[in-house]
Amino acid sequence: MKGKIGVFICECGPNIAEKVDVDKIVDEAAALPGVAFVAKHKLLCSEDGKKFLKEQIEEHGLTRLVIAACSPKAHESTFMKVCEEAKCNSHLFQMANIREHCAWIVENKEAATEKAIRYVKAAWRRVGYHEPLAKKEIAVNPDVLVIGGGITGIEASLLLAHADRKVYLIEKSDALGGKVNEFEKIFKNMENTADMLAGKISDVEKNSAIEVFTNSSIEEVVGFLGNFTVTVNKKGERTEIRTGTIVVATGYDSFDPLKAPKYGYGKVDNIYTGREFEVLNKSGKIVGKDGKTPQSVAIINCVGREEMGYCSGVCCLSSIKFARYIKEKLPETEVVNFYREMTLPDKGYQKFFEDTQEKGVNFIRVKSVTVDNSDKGPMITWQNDNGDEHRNVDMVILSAAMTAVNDAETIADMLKISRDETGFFLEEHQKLAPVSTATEGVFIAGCAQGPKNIKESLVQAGAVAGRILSLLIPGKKLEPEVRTSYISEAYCIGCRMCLEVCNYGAICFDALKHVSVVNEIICRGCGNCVGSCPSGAVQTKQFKDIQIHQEVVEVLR
Amino acid sequence: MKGGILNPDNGFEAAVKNFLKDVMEKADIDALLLPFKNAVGDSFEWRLVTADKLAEASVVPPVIAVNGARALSSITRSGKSAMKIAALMRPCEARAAIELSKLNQCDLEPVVLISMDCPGAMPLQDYIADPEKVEKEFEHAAREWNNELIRPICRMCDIFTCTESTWCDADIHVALPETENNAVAFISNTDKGREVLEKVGIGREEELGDWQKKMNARIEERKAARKKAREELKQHVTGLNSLSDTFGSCINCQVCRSVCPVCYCRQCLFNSVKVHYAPDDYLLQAESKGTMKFTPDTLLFQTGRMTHMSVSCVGCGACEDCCPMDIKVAQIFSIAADETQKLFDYIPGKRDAPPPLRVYNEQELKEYET
Amino acid sequence: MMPQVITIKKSAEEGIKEFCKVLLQSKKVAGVLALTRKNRSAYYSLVTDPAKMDETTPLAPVMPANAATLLSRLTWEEGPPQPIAAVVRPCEERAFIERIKLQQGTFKNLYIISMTCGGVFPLKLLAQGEIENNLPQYYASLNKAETVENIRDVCKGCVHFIPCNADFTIDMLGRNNDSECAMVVNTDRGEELIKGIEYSIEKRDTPLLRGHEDKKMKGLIEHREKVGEQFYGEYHFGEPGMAGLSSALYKCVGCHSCSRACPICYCNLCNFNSEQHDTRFSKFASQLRKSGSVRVPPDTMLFHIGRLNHVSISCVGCGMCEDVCPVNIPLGTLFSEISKALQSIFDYVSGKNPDEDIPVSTFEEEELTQVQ
Amino acid sequence: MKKNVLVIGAGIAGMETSLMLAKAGRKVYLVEKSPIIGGNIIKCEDVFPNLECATCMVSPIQQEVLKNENIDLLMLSRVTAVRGEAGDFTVTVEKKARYVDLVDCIGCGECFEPCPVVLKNEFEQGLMDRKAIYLPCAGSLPNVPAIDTDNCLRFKGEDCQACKEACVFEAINFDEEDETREVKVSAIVVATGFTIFPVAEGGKYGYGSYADTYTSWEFERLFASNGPTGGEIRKKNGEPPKSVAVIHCVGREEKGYCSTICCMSSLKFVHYLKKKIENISVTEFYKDMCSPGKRYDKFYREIESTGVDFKRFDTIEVTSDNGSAAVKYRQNGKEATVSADMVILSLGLEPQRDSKELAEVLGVPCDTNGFFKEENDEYAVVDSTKKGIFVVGCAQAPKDVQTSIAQAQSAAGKILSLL
Repeated sequence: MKGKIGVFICECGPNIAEKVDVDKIVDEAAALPGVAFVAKHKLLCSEDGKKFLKEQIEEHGLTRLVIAACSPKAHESTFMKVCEEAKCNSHLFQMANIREHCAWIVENKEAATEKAIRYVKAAWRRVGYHEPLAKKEIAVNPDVLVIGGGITGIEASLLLAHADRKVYLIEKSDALGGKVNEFEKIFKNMENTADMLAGKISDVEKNSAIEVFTNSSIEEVVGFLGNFTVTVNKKGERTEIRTGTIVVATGYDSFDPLKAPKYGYGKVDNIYTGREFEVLNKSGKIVGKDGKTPQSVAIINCVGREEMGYCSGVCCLSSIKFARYIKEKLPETEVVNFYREMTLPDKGYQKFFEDTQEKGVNFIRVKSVTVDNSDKGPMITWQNDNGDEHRNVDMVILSAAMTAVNDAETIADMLKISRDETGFFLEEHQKLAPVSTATEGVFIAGCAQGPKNIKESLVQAGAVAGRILSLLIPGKKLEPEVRTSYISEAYCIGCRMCLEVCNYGAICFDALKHVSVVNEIICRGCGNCVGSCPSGAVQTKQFKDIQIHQEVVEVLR
Repeated sequence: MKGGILNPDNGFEAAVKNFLKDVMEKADIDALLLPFKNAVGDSFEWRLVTADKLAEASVVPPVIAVNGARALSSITRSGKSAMKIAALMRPCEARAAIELSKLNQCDLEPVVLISMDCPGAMPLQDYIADPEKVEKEFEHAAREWNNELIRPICRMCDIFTCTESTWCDADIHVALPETENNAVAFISNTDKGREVLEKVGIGREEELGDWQKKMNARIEERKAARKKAREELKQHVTGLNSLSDTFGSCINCQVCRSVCPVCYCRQCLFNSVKVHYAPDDYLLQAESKGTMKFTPDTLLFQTGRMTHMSVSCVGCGACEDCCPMDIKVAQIFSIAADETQKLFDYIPGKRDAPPPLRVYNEQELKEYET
Repeated sequence: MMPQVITIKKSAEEGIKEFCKVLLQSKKVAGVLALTRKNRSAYYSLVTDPAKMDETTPLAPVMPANAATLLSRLTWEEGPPQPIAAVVRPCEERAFIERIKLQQGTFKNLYIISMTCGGVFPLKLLAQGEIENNLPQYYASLNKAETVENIRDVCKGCVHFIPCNADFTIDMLGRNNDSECAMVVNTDRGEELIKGIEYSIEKRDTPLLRGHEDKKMKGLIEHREKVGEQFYGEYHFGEPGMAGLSSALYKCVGCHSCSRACPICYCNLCNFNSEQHDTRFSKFASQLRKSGSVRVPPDTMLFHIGRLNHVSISCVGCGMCEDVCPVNIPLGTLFSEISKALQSIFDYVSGKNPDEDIPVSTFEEEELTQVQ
Repeated sequence: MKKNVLVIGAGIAGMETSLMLAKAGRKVYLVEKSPIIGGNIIKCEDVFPNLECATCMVSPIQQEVLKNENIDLLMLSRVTAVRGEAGDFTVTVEKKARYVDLVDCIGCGECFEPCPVVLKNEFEQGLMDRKAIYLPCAGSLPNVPAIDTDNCLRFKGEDCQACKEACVFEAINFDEEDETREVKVSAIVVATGFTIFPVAEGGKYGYGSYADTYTSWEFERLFASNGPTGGEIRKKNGEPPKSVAVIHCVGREEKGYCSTICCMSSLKFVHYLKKKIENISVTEFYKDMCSPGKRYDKFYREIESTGVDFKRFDTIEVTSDNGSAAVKYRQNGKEATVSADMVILSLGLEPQRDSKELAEVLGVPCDTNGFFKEENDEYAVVDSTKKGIFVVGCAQAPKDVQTSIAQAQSAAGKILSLL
């Protein structure tokens, strides 16, 4: 056994002491080769206990440590800190959980003691095979690159720039503002968009910390959190940008109604997609292709919902907004809205809906609806409990689902981030981490993450700013995980199974040597790669085969 | 089943060779990978050759000395080249090649993979001992489709051809003469295969009714044989004890894995220092029973190898051919493989089916959840 | 000095078991490594419980693996914590000595029990369950100090059947061991070990164990030298150089079993399995352009030549390589004969003298003048 | 001055904001009125739509909050006064004594048994009892009990110290005193969360009148593995239910808004029921299926595929009908009745009862629904009408965990950027 091993057994008050014969463990441990010192303590995690631990380590010059106490979840970090204070590498330490695994669940005291002894021996044997791991520190670049100059990208850029971060804002079109540009008003308050948007855009233009690239797209991304290099292509002219984090705010596309022929888009006259109608409305005159003012308009919700398999959560409200546009400009025009489920989440929207009903808009729930040409203009056929019904209208508006942008896949590949079955970018955790991704340093916000309305997009923009500001602090170095995986060049045969299973994009393939290589700064030591490598060329520090084997051997002996 | 038909003037071997010649000329292929008898005639070897060497090739050799997939892998595994290759091999070898391509150990892009109806192969060691005798036996076996003479693993092989019921994903499959006029049929399974056949002018699709009937009949026989074999072999592999008896005579030479086409590791985990432990470990282990087999890893190796490769096992029999202790490795592995492959409903050698380990399927292995 | 001889009133095999039992009971050793053969299977056992010695068959004339490899693992790195005894054949012991020179093991806490060796049967015989039937004639020929039929070819040509560095040696050749056997204590540490063990230990001034100078043994050695060469000849390695060599190696399937079974091949990752020997696709293309025909997989010949270079100076001719070869290439004879020639150039005998360095690791002004 | 931040409410949103600010080096005062942290989410066994274990999901965050040195966690506390303006607030926090030492106590629970006072456990919706020294539920964090002084005999003048005697760690200290803290902060985040619509007993939903009618929270606890039945879904008579009616939108008419998450949690209840009880029949009564966002429709389909009867209603009424419940519902003028032996009311979300007072203390208004009012409810939702005061999570409006977290992070973002 290498080094001088110290074994400490915590009684955890009566919790362990009453159910496990601690003295017996002490005796057994003392007899183990390489064990230089054994002691028990009433409560090791207490201030007094930690002091005791530190003193003993120093006094006996212990180089490896076994602590038999509670679950590592509870106090591993506590004791690792003590190790550091006592100048004993905190990775030459192993914890044996003799409380949750023994004292609290094994009735018979002898059995509990026997099990506890095995645990302690296992930890003792394992710790002999531990290797000291040194903390790593890497300098980081605090700048941010934001992809997408829509409302979300703008908001994020402004917040970050205000916190003195250099921001590169990449927009593929020739102007900032994104889809919101097309809207005359925002539901539910029907305020003018222009005022709000124009203000933000001019703020961006005024802010010297924000460098805007219009007509630009990203071409290549290399590096990792704190040290990305992004190649931006502006009309063929390439710029290399070094940045610490990347925000994907690429927004959404609208479902193409041609993919759902039943709505008659393309064959029926005077049929508009929601976005076409926004433009039409913004032009000031709501008229059909024939230039005539419509006497009756049908608004159809959920166009593309079945096809895409999700509810965009916004279309119902846009439809109501469209109805309001019409009622404001053409009070006499009849408006009929065909919907399936009226989705009005959040506290304010039901009222918006009811007010609109009062303005005489007719809402009809349907099971399905189709649009066809007829000599009297577009004909709507809908089905509900009373069977099929028909009517003609002068104009049809299709409120289409929001979908992932068409170049989402390219972007995902470049940034090594995933997409979910809906095609939108996949968040790190669907509940707890909505704006981060599995790739550290790459964030998503707004409709790039999933369909949502303006206020939620803005919230996510703020969230991204928050995540970045609290993650990368100028001058502060990053401490990457030290229990990472590494690949033996000699044994790797380059089957790339590990690349497939790495969630963090931490492994790349060296085509020249024909071997896979782990980037230990990105690696989080999850061990997927180890499991996938048939020849054992991959190992994870602190979880090497030998370490685990030794532990198991001892437990099962 | 449809395919393009060639009417051979002097035997099907010649027909296939002519076909390959055409392929090289008309489908701009630079090289052929084929089995040849070696220089001293005591075994067979793979050679990458130009058209002029075609004559000496043996289209269906009596033994599989080296699995064709390993040959193809060693050529295409590292680096790139403009060279286009047509490779002719048995279905199990072709399937292994496709399996290896999924594991990035073989590049099929520059390869036209051609498989042929396989009457089975003879035990390698028998052939080495007495080539003439075994060659005669093979001729008979191939002519009569006599299952008695061929290797046990071949007797229970039901993917020896390419019909609707038993696919084989080589680009082109060569159907041995079964029609009265001894016609050889060429079936395309992929677009690449289709193009090639069109280029050599046998793209036309003709019905292969009676050939298929005959094959289907044999497939049924083989399926039955396999079922029977499974019943017999089960006892040898159920439970650790029977396993350790079955592999009791294993001397851990690991030739099975080094000749296995899908065991592609550079260094086997079970042949590495990772299975070496400190002397006192061994003593402690021995003490628990008073004695222990030393070194203890033979069974670990066998079961470990099984878990690593059984999803990809094509049952080519290379392992059994080479085992110095005459263990029924191939038969046992192939039966075990059936189970694991069923588990992920995965068919090794099927194109565009990713290896189970690579794909996460929310609904899989539910039965193992608690 | 007067060598001690332990005589046990039992047959040789039972005698060794008895002796090992005593060593275990008296805690002189913590474990014994000995062969166990059960009908078609044979393997080494690490025995710690004296009673379990009965299950072993230390003298079974088979070699499932060369024990030298196992001894390396058993003595890795500073040797076992407590003493261990191992019953091994002379070629296994010699191989282990070579491995020690290559830092792959140590004699520390390890005691070697060996025997004057009658050779072993090929693994095929074991696999076919033919050992039992062959045992009577095996021991018969042994008693007459003659070469046994059906043993490995290399054994038939082996002249190193007398162990040189074993701590204990059972005298087998030219001696009836059915009811009583004698074990010679060759080393001081051997004598140390058996101190305090009650046994009829006689001391005699004339060595009981027949050395190389003994007439019977001389005869056997001379006979075997001829046999070896004869075999070498038979295998038409007759033609010198590549031609002859390749004629034997054509059928190699490149499985590298020989290297894995070889006690001298100690590399973790054989150079010939390493990335350096991956032939790139483009190379095949250029080769094809040159010759119009490329053997695949390539370099199977090169592998054997490379291995000859690497191991022949230490090769002990145990014949494992030949036994595991799936296509029956007579590697054993080939390697042992070539090694014999090579070693004689440096007048070095592999595994004979632990204190003698491997020639490649030494430099002498005056060596290999003939090649200059 | 140091840019400290005050966060009110240690639910999922409050914890997230606090952690982010703390990681960015800000000192955070996290004020929580209860003796534990985690908020409403820890009432749930699983969360929709991924059906992940809620407590397992949240406990790492709780652990982090407890460990983080930049977070000053003030439990059993409430904010009573706020002076000053953005960048320079002075906040008065009144902190009740816990009487159990957070360091010395290891949460062994030895003190519960001897306590003579038996009370209904509010956290468990009164479905089980607790003592005067108590933890709301097993696995509470911090795992340190508190003494309920309104009911503890000692604080009623009797000389009881049963708990103190039972504690081998001498963690209980009756002399601990309430304190009033004044903290200076540059920003305030309100994350006080929500409570559920108080369904009237004996009303049309049969609550109280039909014994086996449960509120969503009661049912969450009924299924919780650390709950009163250890996760066994049982009727009052101890039998497992055979048929269950889940009623959506309870309280929607009254409140006049859709609470966004009830449809999904109602679907989650189906998963609970099917998981525990074989071939149970479940009927979901709903108005409009609210499944916004990229995942919820899929969840809807998945639950539907397990075999559920979905019935749309305009009006609904639950009555007791010899031993089982009769659910009478009307849609498009048509009326029908379904009988069930358990009824679950999926209740709407509403602001915390005390949010009015808090609003006054902070000097910010509430909207007509009683939620905190935003600067602009369409594009500045985490800003209150008063600079420097932010509102996140369900204190602003009903929403799911994902959106709450996003708001929490957003508020942190704005603070780190602007204040």
